[in-house]
Parts: sequence; C-alpha cells; structure tokens
Amino acid sequence: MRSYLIIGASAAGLSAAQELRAADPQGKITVLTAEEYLPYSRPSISYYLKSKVSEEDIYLRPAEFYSEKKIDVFTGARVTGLDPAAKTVTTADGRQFSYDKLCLATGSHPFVPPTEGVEGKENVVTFLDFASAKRLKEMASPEKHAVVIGAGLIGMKAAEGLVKLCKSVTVVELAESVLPSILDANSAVMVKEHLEENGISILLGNTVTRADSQGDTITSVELKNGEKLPCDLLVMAVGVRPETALAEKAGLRVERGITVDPETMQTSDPDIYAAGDCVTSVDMLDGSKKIIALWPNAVQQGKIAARQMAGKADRLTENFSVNAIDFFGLRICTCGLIHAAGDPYRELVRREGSVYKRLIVKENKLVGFVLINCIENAGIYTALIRSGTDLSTLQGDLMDMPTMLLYSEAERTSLLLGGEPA
Amino acid sequence: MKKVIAKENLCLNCRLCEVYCKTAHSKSKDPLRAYLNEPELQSRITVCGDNQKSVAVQCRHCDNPKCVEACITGAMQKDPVTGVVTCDAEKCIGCMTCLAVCPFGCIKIGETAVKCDLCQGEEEPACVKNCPNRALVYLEMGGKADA
Amino acid sequence: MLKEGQVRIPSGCAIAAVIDTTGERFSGETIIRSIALMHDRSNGLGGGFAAYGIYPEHADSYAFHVFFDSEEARQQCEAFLFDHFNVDVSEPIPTKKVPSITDAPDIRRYFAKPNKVRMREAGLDEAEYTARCVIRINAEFEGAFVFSSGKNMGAFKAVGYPEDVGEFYMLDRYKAYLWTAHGRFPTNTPGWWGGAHPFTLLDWSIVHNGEISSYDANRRYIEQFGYKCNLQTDTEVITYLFDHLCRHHGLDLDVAADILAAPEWDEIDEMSPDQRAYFTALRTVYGSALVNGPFSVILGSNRGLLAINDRLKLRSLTAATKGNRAYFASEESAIRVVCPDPERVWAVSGSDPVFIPLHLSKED
Amino acid sequence: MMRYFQPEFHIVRDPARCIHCGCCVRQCANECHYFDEDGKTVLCRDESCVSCQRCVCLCPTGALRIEKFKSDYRESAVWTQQVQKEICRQASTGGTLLSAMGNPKPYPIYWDHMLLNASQVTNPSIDPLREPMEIRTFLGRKPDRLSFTKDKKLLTEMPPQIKLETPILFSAMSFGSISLNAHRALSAAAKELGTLFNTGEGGLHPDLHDMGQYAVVQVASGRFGVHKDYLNNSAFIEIKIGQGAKPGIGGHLPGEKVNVEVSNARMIPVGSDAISPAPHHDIYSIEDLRQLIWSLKEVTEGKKPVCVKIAAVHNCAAIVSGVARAGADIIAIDGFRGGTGAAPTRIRDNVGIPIELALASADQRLRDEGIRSRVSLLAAGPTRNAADVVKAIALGADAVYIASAALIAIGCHMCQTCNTGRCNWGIATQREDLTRRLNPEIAKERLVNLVTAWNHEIKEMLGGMGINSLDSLRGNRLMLRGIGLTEKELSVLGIRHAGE
Repeated sequence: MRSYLIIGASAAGLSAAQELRAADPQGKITVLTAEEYLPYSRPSISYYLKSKVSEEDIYLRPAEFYSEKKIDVFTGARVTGLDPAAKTVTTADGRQFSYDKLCLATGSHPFVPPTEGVEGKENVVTFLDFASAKRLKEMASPEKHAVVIGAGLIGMKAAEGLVKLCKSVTVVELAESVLPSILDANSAVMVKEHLEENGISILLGNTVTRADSQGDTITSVELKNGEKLPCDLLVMAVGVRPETALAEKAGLRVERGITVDPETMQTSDPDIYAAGDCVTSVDMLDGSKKIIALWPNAVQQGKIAARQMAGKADRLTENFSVNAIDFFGLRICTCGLIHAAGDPYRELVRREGSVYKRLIVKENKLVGFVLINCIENAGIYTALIRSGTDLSTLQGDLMDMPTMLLYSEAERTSLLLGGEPA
Repeated sequence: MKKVIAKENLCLNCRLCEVYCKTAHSKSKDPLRAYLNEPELQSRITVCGDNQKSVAVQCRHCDNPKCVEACITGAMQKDPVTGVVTCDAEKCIGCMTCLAVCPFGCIKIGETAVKCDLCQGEEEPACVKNCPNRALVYLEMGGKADA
Repeated sequence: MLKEGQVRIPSGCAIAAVIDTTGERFSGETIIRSIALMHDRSNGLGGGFAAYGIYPEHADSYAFHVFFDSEEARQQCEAFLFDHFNVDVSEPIPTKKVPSITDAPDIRRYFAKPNKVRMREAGLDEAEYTARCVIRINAEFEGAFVFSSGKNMGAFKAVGYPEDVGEFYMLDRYKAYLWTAHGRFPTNTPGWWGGAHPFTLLDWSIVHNGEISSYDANRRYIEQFGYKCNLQTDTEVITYLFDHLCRHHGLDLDVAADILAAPEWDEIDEMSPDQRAYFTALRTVYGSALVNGPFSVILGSNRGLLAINDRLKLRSLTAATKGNRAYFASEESAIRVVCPDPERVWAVSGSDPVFIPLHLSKED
Repeated sequence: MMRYFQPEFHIVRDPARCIHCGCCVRQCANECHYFDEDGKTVLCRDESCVSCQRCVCLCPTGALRIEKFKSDYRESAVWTQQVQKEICRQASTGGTLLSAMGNPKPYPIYWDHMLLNASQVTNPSIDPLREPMEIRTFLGRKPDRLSFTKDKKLLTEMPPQIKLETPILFSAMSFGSISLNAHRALSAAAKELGTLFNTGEGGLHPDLHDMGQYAVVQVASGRFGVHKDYLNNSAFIEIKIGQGAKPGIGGHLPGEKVNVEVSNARMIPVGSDAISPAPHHDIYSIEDLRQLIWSLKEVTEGKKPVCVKIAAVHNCAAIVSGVARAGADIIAIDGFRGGTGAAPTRIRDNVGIPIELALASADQRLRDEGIRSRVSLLAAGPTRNAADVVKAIALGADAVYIASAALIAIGCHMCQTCNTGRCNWGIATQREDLTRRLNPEIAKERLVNLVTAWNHEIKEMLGGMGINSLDSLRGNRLMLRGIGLTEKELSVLGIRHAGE
C-alpha cells in the first residue's frame, strides 16, 4: 500500500489529498500543516475581517470529511527537514514521517522588507493567513489609524476590511498603480477613485522608510517623500514569496518557485511533486514562467500532482490566471495576459461610465480580458481563452455581453450537450 | 443524471421559463407575489437571442465542474449521488470566481452565486414544466457536460 | 289512430318452428301446442303461422292468401289478378268460429300461374313478375292485402292469440313438413290483421322477435332495388333483404345470413386470409344490410329453415333436434312440450346462423 | 392617412397583475404589445389586434383580456358597425375584402336542429363497455354484387378500399396555407388514428414523402405539386372542384406565404400569388371530369380510389349523382361553413348552402337512383363535435372531414385572418419565427386526443341507440328528429319532427 505525504493544507494540499483518495482508495494519505487550523479558505480571511464570514464557515470541508476520506491531517506540524534519499521528513518538534510519494504545497509567505524601527514592534501585522487575520481584527479599533504597505490584492483587501474598523486607513504603494497584478493602467485609475470614495486614502510611488514608536508600539511612520503619518496599526502587505526553503535545503531545483515539469508537476526528484503558490508555473498563453498565485490554479495543480503520484497519466492542460474580486460592490474580473501590449497583441476597449471592458487579442485568439462592472458571463470569455477559439468563427459582436449565441448552432448544441451529438 | 436539454429550433423567445424559474425559487411560489415582493429574485435560466434565434441556457451540471474547482470557500459542490451542482448560500461569499470560469455563462451575480439547482425535490424543473412549446425537456443524459 | 304502415309499432313476441328434414308432412297440431305454451309472451294482438307442403295438388301454382276489407277491394284486386295470372282456383280459406277472434276480414285464396304473355312483355322471370305484382297490390289497392304468395305454402294470421288463430284456421287439418309460428306483443293496438307475423313474399316467410335499430338504414338501402316498405315493420325489411340477396344476387341462404348478422371486425381480423377477404367484402359491399339491434328470426322457405340471432345475442332462441325433426322456439319449454326428449338442445349463438336444409324426395 | 373607423378589439391589461415580463411583446406578431423607452414597461396599441388570444393564453399572471372595441354607433339594424366598417375599408383600399375561415353569418346550423334517438325498453342500449362498438369505415367504390365459390371463397375482384379506424378524416389544408409543422402533425396523427390527412392543393412536402400512404392527395385546378409519384404515393386522390367557403372560385394563396419551401412543393416561383383558377380549365363538363377521373385511375393503375370534392351548392344532389356516374369512387361535399385560408368575404358569407341539406338531398337522390351503395359520401364544413359526426352519418354520410376543428385543437383561435400570414399560433403562416411555435409532437398528441375523444363519444351515442356498428347508423334517418324546423326543412332532411 502506497503512502502519500502532503506538506501544506490550503488549496493545493487539500485538492491533492482529495484527488489521491479518489485515485487510490487504499493509499495512506497524511497532510502536515504548520498552521493551527484544518484546511480553510484563505481568500475568505478578508471577508472574516469584514465579519461577512464566521469562523465555522471559513473551513473548506466539514470536520468529519477527513475521517470519512481517511486523510490524516496534522496541524501545528512545521516541517523543518526533508531527506529525499531516505524519503523522510522531520517536523520542528522532532516527529518523523516517511513517504513513497511526497507533494510540496507549501504556498507562499509574506515578504517583509527590512524597515527602520519596525522589527519587534507589537502593532505590526502581516495579512496572509487566518491567524494573522484574527490578530488584525483584535487589534483594529475605531480610534486607531491604520497604515497598509502594499496596494496588491492582499493589501487592498486588508484595507477594505479595516475601513469600517479603524479611524483612518492609508495604503502606501511604491508602484504607480493599485492592484498591478490584475489591473491595467486605465482600470487601475478607475478602481483607485472608487476605493478613495469609500474611505481609503492611497499614496502611490511612495513607501514607509522609518517608524517612530513609544516602547514597542509604533505611533507614527515616515514616508519616502518625507511625509509623516500617525500610525497605530501597521500592515505589511508588500508581497509574497513562494515558500521554497524546504525544497532548497533538500537540493531540489528552485528558480524563484520550485521548478516542476509544467504538465506533471514533478520536481527534480522523481518521487517529489509540488503544486500551488510555491511553484514556478508556465503560462500557456505566452509560455512565460511565473508564479500564478491563484486559487483555481492551485486546485488544478494539486489534482494533477495527486493523479501523477497515484501513477495516473493525467497532465495539466491549462494554466493561466483567472481572477474575480470585488471592492465595495465594484465587480472586477480579469484573465490571461492583461499587461500584454503592442504587436502582435491588439486590444478592444469599451468604456461607458463605471463600465470598463478590455479584450486582448493575439492572432485572432482571445488571450486576456479586464472587466469592471460588466463581468456577466465572463466565463464565456475564459472558455474562449482556454480553447483558443478562432474569433472569426464566432457570430455577433464580441464586445457585447458574451452569450452562447457567439458559437455556431452546431458548436453551441454540442457544447451544451457536453460534447454528445445533439 | 437527468438534465434539461434545450431544443433551439422550438424555442420561441417567450422567456416564460425565466418567469417560472423565478417563481419556483420564490418564497410564495406565485408569479405575481414573487415579482412584487421579491424584486431582487433572479431566474437561474437565461434566454439569449431574439425572435429569429433564441435558446435558453442554464447550468449543465458538468461532470468536472470548473466552478467547483474555482470555488474558494467550498460552497460550490457536485452531489456525488444526484450529480447536481449546488451553491451553499451559507458558505458562499459572492466573490464570483465561479462565474469567471463557467464556460456557459449560467451563473448570475447576487448576494451569493445564483445558479440552477434543477428544482431538486420537484418531479421536473419549473422551466421544463412551463415551456409552452416543449423546447425544454428533462432527459437522462450520459453525463460529461463540461466544455 | 294510425294504421300499420303509417306508424312503426315496435313489439316483443314469441316465435316457434318445427321442420321434418325428409319432408314427411305432419299436422299443425304440434306447432299450435308449442306456441300456445308461450301464451304470456304475446298480448293477443297478433298471431300467425306459415306452413310448407300444404298444397301438394297445386305445388307448381302460386297460392295467394288475401285479406279484403270490402267487396270493391276484392273486385278490384281480383280483376288485377285475373288480368295478370291464370287463376285455377278462387275460394275462401275455411275458418271456424272462435270467440276471441272477432271482425275478421274476407279471407280468400287463389291458386294461379303467371300469364306467360304479360310475363315476357315485362321481361321478368316468374318469381320477379309475381313479386312485383304482390308488392303492387299491397301498395296500391286500398283494402286488399296479399298476406302470402308462395308455391305449395301458405301463411295463416289474424289479430288474436296464436293458439286461437290456429284453431280459427283449423290448422290441425293441414299437413306440412315445415311449420313456423309467431305470437305478438305490440305496444299499441294495431287491430289490423295484415300486421301480424309471419310476413311473407313468394315462398319466404319470416317470424321475428325483437326490434332492429338499423331499420331505417336497411330500409333506405333495400328500397333502392324496387321494394316498397309500406308496412314499416322490421319483419318486412328482413324479408326483402333475404329476397334481394338470395333471389336477385343469387347468394345462398347462409351467405345472406353472414351479411345480416355479420361477425365483428375483431373476429374478422383474426380469421384466415380467405375468410377475412370473404367477410371484409361482404361487410364493405353489403354494410347497409347488416341488421343491428336485438332480434331472433326464423326464415321459412322451400329450401329449408334458417334461424339467426343478433350478434350480441340479446334475444333468446333455442334449437333442438330429434331424428329427422328440428325444433326452434323462444323458450326451451315450448320445444319440450312437443318433444320431451330431444337428442340435442342448444341456444343459437349470436351471428352463428343455424340452417336446416329440406331434402325433399323426388316426387314431392 | 386618416382613420375612418375604430379598431375591432381593445386590449385590457390589468396593471395590478402585469409583471412586465415582456412575453406578450415577443409573442405578438401584430406588434400590439411593445416596450416603453425604458425597455421595461409594457404598453399596447389596439388597431392591429385580431384577438388571436396568444398573449392572453401565455401571460403567466393572466393580466390580459381582449374585448370588442366599444364605441357605440347610433343604433341601426341596417347600417350596423360591421357593414359601415366594411364600406370604410373598401373606400380606403378599393379592393376585394379578404378574410378566412368559414361563413360566420348566423344562418341556421341544422346540426343544432336535429336530435338523436335512444333506446328505451323495446330495444336495449348496447353497453359500449361490454360490447365492441364498431366505427371502422371503408371508403371506395363497391361492386353491385358479390360471387363466391361453394366454400365461401371470394370470386369478385374488389375495387381498392380505404380502411379507416374512425369515420373522421382531416380535410384539405394545403402546405402553404398552413405550415409544414402543421402538416407533420396532421400526417403523424392520421397515421396513429388509422385515418388520413389531406395535402390540400399545395402538393406534398418532400419531408413527408413517407407519409404519403396516409395522405389524400388533392388535384386542384392549379395542379400544384401534381406529378406521377405524388399521385401514386397516396391513400386516395381527391379532385378539388370546389370548396365550401368559396364555391365557384379558385384557391388564393397570398404571395407572402409562398416561400422557397412552398414554391418547391407547388412547383411555382417564390413570392408569386398562387391562384388556382375556377373552373379547372380542362373540366368544362361532366364528360371532361370522367376523362380526368379515368386518366388518374390509369396513372395509378386503378390502385387508388378517386374522390371528387364539390362545394354544397343549390343543385348539388344532381351534381353528386352525375359525379358518381362519371366514375368517382368517393364524393366529398363541403358545406358553406367550411374553412379556408383566404377567400373574398362576400363569397364566403353569401354563396353555398348548409352541408346538412346538401348531404340529405344528395344521399336521397343517390338512393332514388339505386346507386348510393356504389359510392362513399364524405361530408364537411362544419363538423364541430362528435354529435355532428353522428348526425352526418345518420343523414347518409360514410364519413366526415374535419379541418377547422383540427386547427382549433392545435391552437387556432379563429381570428379569421389566416390570409395575413401572421398566424401567432404558428399554423397558417410560413414565417420561420412563427412556424416554430407549433411543435409538431405536441400538435400531433392534441389531434390524436381530439379524434380519440370523439370516437369514444360516437361509440357512446351509438350504444345509446342500440346500434353497435356505424354501418347500421349510415342513412338511418329514423335516428334523427327535427326540432324547430319547417315542414320543408324536415322533408329536405328526410326526418320527422321531434314528438312524431
């Protein structure tokens, strides 16, 4: 009987465990996670901050799921040693686990650049996992001023959550726009205005250079341009880095993220696989290597890694970024190569009031889109990107809200019937 | 599992399927009350097109549903027995990632994701029952409705 | 009060018949006893008999039995008769005083042969010529009614119970190889002797119990072929149907019976291809001759006796045989009273006619 | 252009019930319902409403009702609103007034003046639950007599007979006047019911080639779609001399209904008005008809009975007799209330006589001449229910044609505007977006239900009369009694007055 070991219990880890059980009903499946919690929805921590989600609801599966599926989950088990030759791992508290097949789903960790006067202070928080979200929620209070460093997904989500809890929220970002990973230039301006209207002040092209404190509590921060801001709560959300420490120590090939075969998720060690934010993926739309730190991709990679570990032949056929998010009711949906510009890419843009639609096309194929307040049926655009459909074969105007009528009748009927003949 | 199949050449673009879908998912189960008292109510089936060409589309309850894969809270699940893909309103946070990946565009924006549940518990879905031209039929399908 | 013919008088009744297949003749006493037993099946407003083989000495002449209501009716009818026929004998039919039979009309009989010259001019054979003359008399001569017109046979009928009519005509003195009898229960008082059964044409005689719902369909069919249903009785139409099918179209008696009481399509669909073709042809061509509604009918003729019931058997008819004799009656009791130990007794089944042929020896 | 008269109908929308779902907007081909600028509020205009009830039937909350447009003219028995309106319309168009369906005028409907008999006491009713009730019907020429071998083997060569499991056939409605889906439904229903549908004068659409054996194929004066295969691929052939709704004039299919499909089936150019002239320009006398009947029998090697359909006109009894002697195996008489896709209003409302009188006199004439039993008689226009069928057969018909009743079964609401080609129920139209509204599967089921229901009712009425086969009802006029009829009407119908 094969024994499978998974390090990390978030999107990729849980997906791998679930798929392993499906593929190998008898196999022994063990999941180790440093965190204190059973697998939970990390993106939901901002909704927890906004009290839209309670603690019981944040868990991805009911507790009895793991006993039912005979998956042993060890929380609070930080893995510190990995010996590929002996095929064993050791945890911080000295426990040892052996494996036939290992999956690294260690995700990412917050990147906290060294800043003068910040280390060791007690009112400095990151915002990546549930524990940090709980701490942030406890520390937030109406008389406090909050400062968030970093206007990425995490920083803006934290800021959105804190607006109702703190006296003021200021986001400081070194780059020239908010949410650079998912918005293009025009949409970023629109979103920034919307966020500002909802009580978040945003300072771009700037960052915190020094923090003044009383004892070990920061009271104010100084910015690059010399400005000073009152600060009772500092959130470090500059960015994240893939968690590759374990892999590097074990001698696995790592280029920024753990290097894997893009189709089998196998690392440089044949018995070790990796999936999720800790991996360097290949974006199928332009072949570039990048970290695709998104939930659906982690789930798909976890599934493929598991299938491979169980000796199945499934390969990863699609790998591109898809994201849907909303800030104060502003619906955003983006996909694919949103930053691609200039030949051979061309773009179709439609802006009307609060609606913004930008489609990115390459050689008559859709390779990306940014939709703001017009995200209805966005999945059809995603499907067009996934299937690489030749846009000239479609009927009707691609810039209108996409419907199944884009396809020819035969194609539509076949799609709706799940590929069976009409 | 049984699925709703749309026969395009019989669809009249009358959109009664939408009216009766809203009604079936309303508290009162009455078209008039549903429209008056629950204005935010949305149909889980959508007719696209016009009198010349129209077709009603709703969730295909795929075998390997993209939406379940993309759901960040575990709210979207495919029932292993009935095969029906449902969104648990308690767990859903309305992030619409499912909508971003559904290849058929049959998830609607709401407080939580709004999608077809095949009127589980009813003998046949409300849209099928009330289509005046039998353009919607409820048939046993092999499965595999993903794109 | 409308006379028979102006109004249709539905009636229930009793029927009986006895036949000797070898043609041995026997007195009317037997048939009278048989019909008398079913006294309660009639209400005294009609009774009658038909007898075959009673005039051996005039076997090749037509024996016309005629009622006359008045003297001029008789003169007018006799003038027509003498003009169209060579009448050998013209005499009243002997009758006897019977208390229950009152205001009898003038009852006479004539033995006659058709006038050859007139027959040839009319281009008709003997039977057709005679039939047309009889139909004309009954239709056009007010007060004259030919109530039988066959060879070596005769009908005897009146208003009264059948056993009294038998006594009135002293039928015990006649000898015949085939007797039929009828007792009538009309729903109103016809008071007209012509309306009693049997109803005859040439040597056909019919006694009939029941009422046919298809009457008007049959009537409007048969009237296409020269018949005139002026008596509005079911019996009259059935007689003409038999005469038309057998004489004009030359069909055998049992084929005619297959038309009047045809089997249902469900049965026909299950039959052999030949039978199916036979019955499908019959039912498509002669559909309007199908007799629908409850009836039991006994048809006397010189070829023998035919008993048929409606397809659904809604009227009773029992049959029995003993030696050369065959007996029919509405009730089994009416058979047993004259033949206590029959060899075989059975109920005639719906749409399955019983035909008892007569095997007359050469000299008869 | 100024409007000289008010609309015929008024659409009543109950604001308390209307949920502005827009179903009526999308379903009304006459565009009586439309959205306001906001695309949400539904409004309506009366002038183009023909009261086809499509919106009323489909409205999910029953918010709609159609009324006669009420704007009272000064009362005049002579110059009624209808009369004035017709004058106004002609004064603005200068053309013949066209309309559809059968004669709507309140002339007496004799079916409603005849009562059926029932058995009491002397002959018992026949229980249709216990006894087989036979409504099987054979159409075709019958030989005068039959001959058999001694052991009852049939010798006579029977002419071709059409076996029907019900005395009800679907009458002529051409492909072109009605949609292909309607023909699909009629043919499928005919097949299941064991009866026939009629191609009408529009030929048989290639898709329905396999249904030819269930088709009465019509040969009309326009000879549309008539060719050898069409004639042989049939149950029997019907020469259309006349049609009850428009005796004496030919067929008229407005050009906008002649799309490419119709033009292929009819072998005429697309968009051209399909006029079938009256008379047939090769039948100017009875002998010509005999030749046409003869040549049709020749081309089908005598395997197909030939029917001649005439309109019920004044001396149709004599015509029927002549047609029978000219070799017709089946004769169809179409009464002046028979439906039509398009006919001049004046002719539809004033020409022709009631089917009941025509059938009664024709049947009697054939009997007087002793040839009734040779041919089959079909009656039509109108046959509204099973009682009409029983009364028609009692008068002497072998079977009846239904068409308007069939249309109503599949959705028609008698708005009498088939000629516009905008039938909202998808029946009398060729527009693809409208024909889609008639799902042939549903229509077939409704037609089968209708005729099956009528069959049951016929059997029940037969049983009540003590008859268990249609043969015994055919021509059985004693089963009918007149009520509220004059002596003359009774004598023409050949029936007695109730109570006699």
